[in-house]
Amino acid sequence: MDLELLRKTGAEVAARDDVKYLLGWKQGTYGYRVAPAFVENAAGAAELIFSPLCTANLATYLTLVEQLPVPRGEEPDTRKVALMVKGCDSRAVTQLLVEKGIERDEVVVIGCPCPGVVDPALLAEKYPETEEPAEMKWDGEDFLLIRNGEETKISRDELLAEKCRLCRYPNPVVSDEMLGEPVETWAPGEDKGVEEVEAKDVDSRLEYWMDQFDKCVRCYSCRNVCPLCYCQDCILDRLNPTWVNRSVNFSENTAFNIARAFHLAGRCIECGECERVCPANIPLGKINRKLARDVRDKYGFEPGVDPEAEPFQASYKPDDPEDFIL
Amino acid sequence: MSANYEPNIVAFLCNWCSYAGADLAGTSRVSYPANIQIIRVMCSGRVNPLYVMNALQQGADGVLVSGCHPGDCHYMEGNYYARRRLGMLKDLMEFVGVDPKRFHMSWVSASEGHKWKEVVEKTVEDARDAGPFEGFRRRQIDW
Amino acid sequence: MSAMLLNKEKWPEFVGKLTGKNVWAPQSDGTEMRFAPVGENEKVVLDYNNTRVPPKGALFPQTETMFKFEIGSDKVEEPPLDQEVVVLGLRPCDARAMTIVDKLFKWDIDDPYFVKRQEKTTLVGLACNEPGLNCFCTSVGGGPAATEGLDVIMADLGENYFVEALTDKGKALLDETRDLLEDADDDAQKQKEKLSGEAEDKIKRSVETEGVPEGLPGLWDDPLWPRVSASCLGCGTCTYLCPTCHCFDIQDETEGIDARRCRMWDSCMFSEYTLHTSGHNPRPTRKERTRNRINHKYSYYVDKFDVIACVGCGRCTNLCPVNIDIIEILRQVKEAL
Amino acid sequence: MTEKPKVGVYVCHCGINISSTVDVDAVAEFAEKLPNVKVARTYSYMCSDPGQVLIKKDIEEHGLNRIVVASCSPRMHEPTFRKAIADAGVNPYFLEMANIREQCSWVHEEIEEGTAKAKKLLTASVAKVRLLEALEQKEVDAEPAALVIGAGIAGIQSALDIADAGFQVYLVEKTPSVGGRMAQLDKTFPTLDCSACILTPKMVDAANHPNIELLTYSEVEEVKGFIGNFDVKVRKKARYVDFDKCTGCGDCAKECRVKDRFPNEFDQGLSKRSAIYLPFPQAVPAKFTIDPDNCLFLKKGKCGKNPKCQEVCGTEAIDFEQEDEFVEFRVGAIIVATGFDPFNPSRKPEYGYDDYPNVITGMEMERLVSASGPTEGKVKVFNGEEEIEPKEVALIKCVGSRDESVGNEYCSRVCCMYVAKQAHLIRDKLPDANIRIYYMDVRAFGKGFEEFYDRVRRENVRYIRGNPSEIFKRGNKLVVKVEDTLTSTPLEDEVDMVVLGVGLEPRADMRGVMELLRLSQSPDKFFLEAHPKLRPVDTATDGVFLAGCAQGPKDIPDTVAQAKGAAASAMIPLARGKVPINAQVAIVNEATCRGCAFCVSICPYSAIEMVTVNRFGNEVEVARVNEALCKGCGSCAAACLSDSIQPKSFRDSQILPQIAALGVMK
Repeated sequence: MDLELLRKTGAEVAARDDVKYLLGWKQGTYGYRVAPAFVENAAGAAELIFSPLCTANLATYLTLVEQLPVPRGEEPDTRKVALMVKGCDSRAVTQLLVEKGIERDEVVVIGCPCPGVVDPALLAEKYPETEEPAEMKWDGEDFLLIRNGEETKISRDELLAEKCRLCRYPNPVVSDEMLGEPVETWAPGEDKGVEEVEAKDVDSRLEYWMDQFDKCVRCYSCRNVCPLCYCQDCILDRLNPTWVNRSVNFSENTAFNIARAFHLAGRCIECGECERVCPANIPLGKINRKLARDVRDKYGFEPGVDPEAEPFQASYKPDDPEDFIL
Repeated sequence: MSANYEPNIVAFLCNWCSYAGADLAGTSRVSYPANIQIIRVMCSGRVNPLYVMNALQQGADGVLVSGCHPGDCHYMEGNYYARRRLGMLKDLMEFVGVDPKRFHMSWVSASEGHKWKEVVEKTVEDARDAGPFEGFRRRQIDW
Repeated sequence: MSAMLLNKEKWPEFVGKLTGKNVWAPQSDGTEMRFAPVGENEKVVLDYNNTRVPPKGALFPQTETMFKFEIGSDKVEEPPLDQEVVVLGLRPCDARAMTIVDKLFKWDIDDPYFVKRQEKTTLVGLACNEPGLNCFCTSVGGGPAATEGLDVIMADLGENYFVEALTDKGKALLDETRDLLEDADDDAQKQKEKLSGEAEDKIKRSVETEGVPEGLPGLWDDPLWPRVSASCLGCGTCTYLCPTCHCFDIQDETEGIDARRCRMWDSCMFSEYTLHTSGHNPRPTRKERTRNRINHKYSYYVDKFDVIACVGCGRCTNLCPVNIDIIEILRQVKEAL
Repeated sequence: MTEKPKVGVYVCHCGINISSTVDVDAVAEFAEKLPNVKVARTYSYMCSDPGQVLIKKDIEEHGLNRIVVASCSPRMHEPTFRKAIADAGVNPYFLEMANIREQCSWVHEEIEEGTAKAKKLLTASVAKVRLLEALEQKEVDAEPAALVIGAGIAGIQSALDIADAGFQVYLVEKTPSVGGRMAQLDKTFPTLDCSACILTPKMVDAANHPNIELLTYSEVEEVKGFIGNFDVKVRKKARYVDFDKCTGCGDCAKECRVKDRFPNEFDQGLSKRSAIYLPFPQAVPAKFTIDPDNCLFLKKGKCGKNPKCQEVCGTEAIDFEQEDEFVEFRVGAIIVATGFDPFNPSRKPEYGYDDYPNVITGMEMERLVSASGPTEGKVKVFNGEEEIEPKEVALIKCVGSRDESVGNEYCSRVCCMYVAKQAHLIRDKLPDANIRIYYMDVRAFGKGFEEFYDRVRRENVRYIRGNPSEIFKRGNKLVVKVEDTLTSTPLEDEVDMVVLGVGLEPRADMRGVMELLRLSQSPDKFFLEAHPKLRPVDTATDGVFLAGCAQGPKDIPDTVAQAKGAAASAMIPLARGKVPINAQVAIVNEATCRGCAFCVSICPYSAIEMVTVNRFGNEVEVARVNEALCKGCGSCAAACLSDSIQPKSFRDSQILPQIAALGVMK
């Protein structure tokens, strides 16, 4: 990725009168951290980066940012929000268009063709983090890690995030402007994580997930980070009716996680953010990918690809599978 | 599992076909296991898939959703939506380790009193096979 | 009280002696360490940096049943809370956090749940030899071998653990295991001090707190708040994983006519935390919530209890999904003052 | 906020229907302890007047504001109890019924399990009733017009009655002519009136009535909306003959290049017609139709140099360019009078219908004895070698009726009499023939039926009790193999002709109508009425009524009576000009709606639209329900991720406590 082009484009877009701010990535405060950047003017664009560390899906901010009451006599700020998107992130934008979470003319989408990002946990495990912010680059087929001025070449296979290994849309599916040439797509590998769970018998699967959900602290970061979990008032927070009790225990945690995953059936665009942010390391991606795969294989549907598509959960086909019906 | 374990089944039936079919089973004095409790909804499309999860969490050992045959929905399409949503839910539940025997869906028309009996028998038998649902059953924690 | 040594080979026996009590110790959940009750014959390994979730749950569980009752009757049942608990191997920062939380729970009235649990709990700490990347305990009144809040302090000296009782409760615990311990000599004492000094040197990050408690309220409308909170997801990671955060919610949960009133951790970062029934929210956005979090820790708490409600464990910074870094926020606060 | 719920629970014995399997007293005693329950009582028949009075009195005395009736299915008596509590000043929607009869006492045998289950069902009902909301019954205008589907005698009669009452009627018939099955019959039992003679005047009336728009050779394509306001779309199939220009002279049919080549449906295939045809001489309208499957020009694009019909038509009515047309209109009620199919005896191969030309069906016999039929009323059959006047005639009843092997358990109700009638007609034409009727039972239940049956027997027609097992050929005779069950004698009866008294079956094409109107089938596969006793012409779809054999086999007087009943019912909304709309509609919580419009995509009635609202100065899109269109199915609610759209009386907050109640009580 040409950083100069990125920053130049970013500066142009951020300077536009009809743009409120540009969402991009910037270097974090230490180690491998990358922070979302809210760039409000051309100068701010100087800190933008795009690297294998840019895992965050910025599309979540399109619906996360609060809509405040407009004081009497004032007009609401209707300027556009610009954002940089990887392939997966762009699917979130498309899905939001399908669900009318945003209108197309409310956003400026800057597409970043993405050769795949790293798994940050794996990276930190293999190459311990330093207090100095580190840099990372794509280097041909490999990743190049630069810490404390020292360069380390790391093979792509070693660190590539699972979601990227399985990615089928490395190039943004929606954009107003594309930064650089599209990357060549690759054959998505087998989803071993999902298959491993599927291969277990039903009791072992329950045991596996019991162990996982038992760890859940119900911080709701998985929900909050998800670009498609954007209800103002989540049913899982409600008390009347109570879908899930607030007490934190295996039963309620499981109910919470099932409900969360189910609400994303046919909507999840597999950006993997839920799993990345989980402080309890629950492999949420497996659940979401399992459903996404079933939606794809059994129902021939893929969310976040076609802005004109009927929402999966609000449509049907007369010949939908019904082998499970008595 | 105790030998005289009786599964507790919660069933959601659409008013126009399956509930009427269950009524017909009654009118015809067709006898079937008493383990099943019916909640009447207007259409199988009304059944929020999370009801299934909720029923299991709240003490059901098995759940049944029954609606009109495809094409027969009183509301034209509700059963098609139900089929898609509940099919996905079944996939999800199985993946997290809920025995697929605990959740069934069926099409029972207003004229199928006998089919209703068969569906109930199958549902009860399967839930009996699967045993009491412990899984993520909500229970009073000690303290 | 006198220092002693526990040979590491005797460590399993030491743990075994405590099994009459409910022993909590760091255990791996497969990927991360967390405090959990130790089952019989379970090995306890203290080779860890710190747990993701702090051990505050030992005194302030994430979900606490306050009492059980029956709908439509006067029957109420209170929890016994008579279980003796030993928390093994908690870090000095987390122990210190308990003394900070202690002030709140014993402020106007004593919180019976906290107090009863505290009475029955013995905290056995483990000094840090290898502080974490974002540790800054030394900036907020703690240290890698600080003893505040602990009943026993341990330090890893290689072959042996240095063990020292700090309170009567700690002494009682060591008395029970006296036959496994030997007296520590001066060398051991010196080695322990050396290690803790080295550990302090290894702490790379720090915050400057001088003037912050008094100055923070004056920065109410400072542009730093929207800046540092813009990317916040509004999740509960920073607060749930904070050893000093102590907010809770109270709910009645029912099953038929059986009901229980419980309290569970709550987070000021959640949008509904301050949401009024009317729909009005005095902290309508993540900006106000972030500002509150920092103010509460670094100003209001100081004002009320004369101590910063942050022990510098670094968890919020380590685990924030969007790199909201409390050290960086405090740097900007300081800059703005 | 609504006042605190005070629940009254009423457990019905239903004579011994419930109390024999459910300990009703124990159930009531149990109910008394449930939260918010003030009164719990039992009564022998809750639905009876004293039963209702009991409830009303309690409402008054105890200030009850929620009522649970544990009795039969709500599909049976929900309206009864709604009305009862409304009379006592309680909102009729503050009622919940626990179905402890159809779904409990009638299907379980042990009193322990019946009682335990009744308690659970009741607990769930009490849990829900506390959370119900008061609903308001609203009304919308009804279109003063009706659609009648099918123009046989049932459809014609219904149409005429409604039209005579002054309402517009659209009478839609699939075939080119009205008349239906009755037009094919020769004489009618037991009076022996000529069927055509009594029917044709009505056919003509239907065509000429100023309030009837007759749409023949047409099919209903689409029905949207609801009682009072059905929007109907009808496809008028192309006849390829200009309706206005055709004089019905018939020159075209005579000159058709494929003249008299195709089986004439009206004559049950016993005669042939051309590709351009009039179904039968008295057809209404008397307009010719080109059969596109057989017309050379339509099939191959070529018919000699020029199609002959076109050449000879004096009014230039032939129009090969004609296309299907669509007619759209709105009606307030719909009558389904789509009739039946005669049983196809090919499904009973042992009777050799497909093998022997002298085995014929009752319908074919009707045409054979008809003076206007293919043989001009002469009873003649081809025995495989020659055409003969049969000397030995056997008629077999219950072919395809009361026969589980073909899936029809029901009695077709008309066969006993039409077979008797046909025996009489054969006797008339062949005074010397030996006629016998094989039967299982003789059911001569109608007015004049028994007398007619006696008369036929006196006419030297032998009734032999026995259900033939096989018909085969021996020489030029047919052998009917049967056991005379009165004498236990096996017989091999040699005959010249067999008439199969075929029964009536649901129409093979009924599924289309079912799907259009959301109708159900009863176990016999005919259309299901709303209640077998009390609402025999109504259906589960409000505003849709049944007439004639579409609902089940019946003879002509019963058909006409039911047609008149259906017409009367259909006229209720038309005459009132208003219909109550469903009160249990969906409602949107606009404060939490996120505007995704999933509900809009789902709603089969287009009852939901997105509207822009001002939310504290910001314009946001939210869903809004048109209550007149919403049918309360709740499909929207199940898809709403934020639970912002909920059907009243079936809200999540009302259903989840039901689930909890059923789950907790093991």
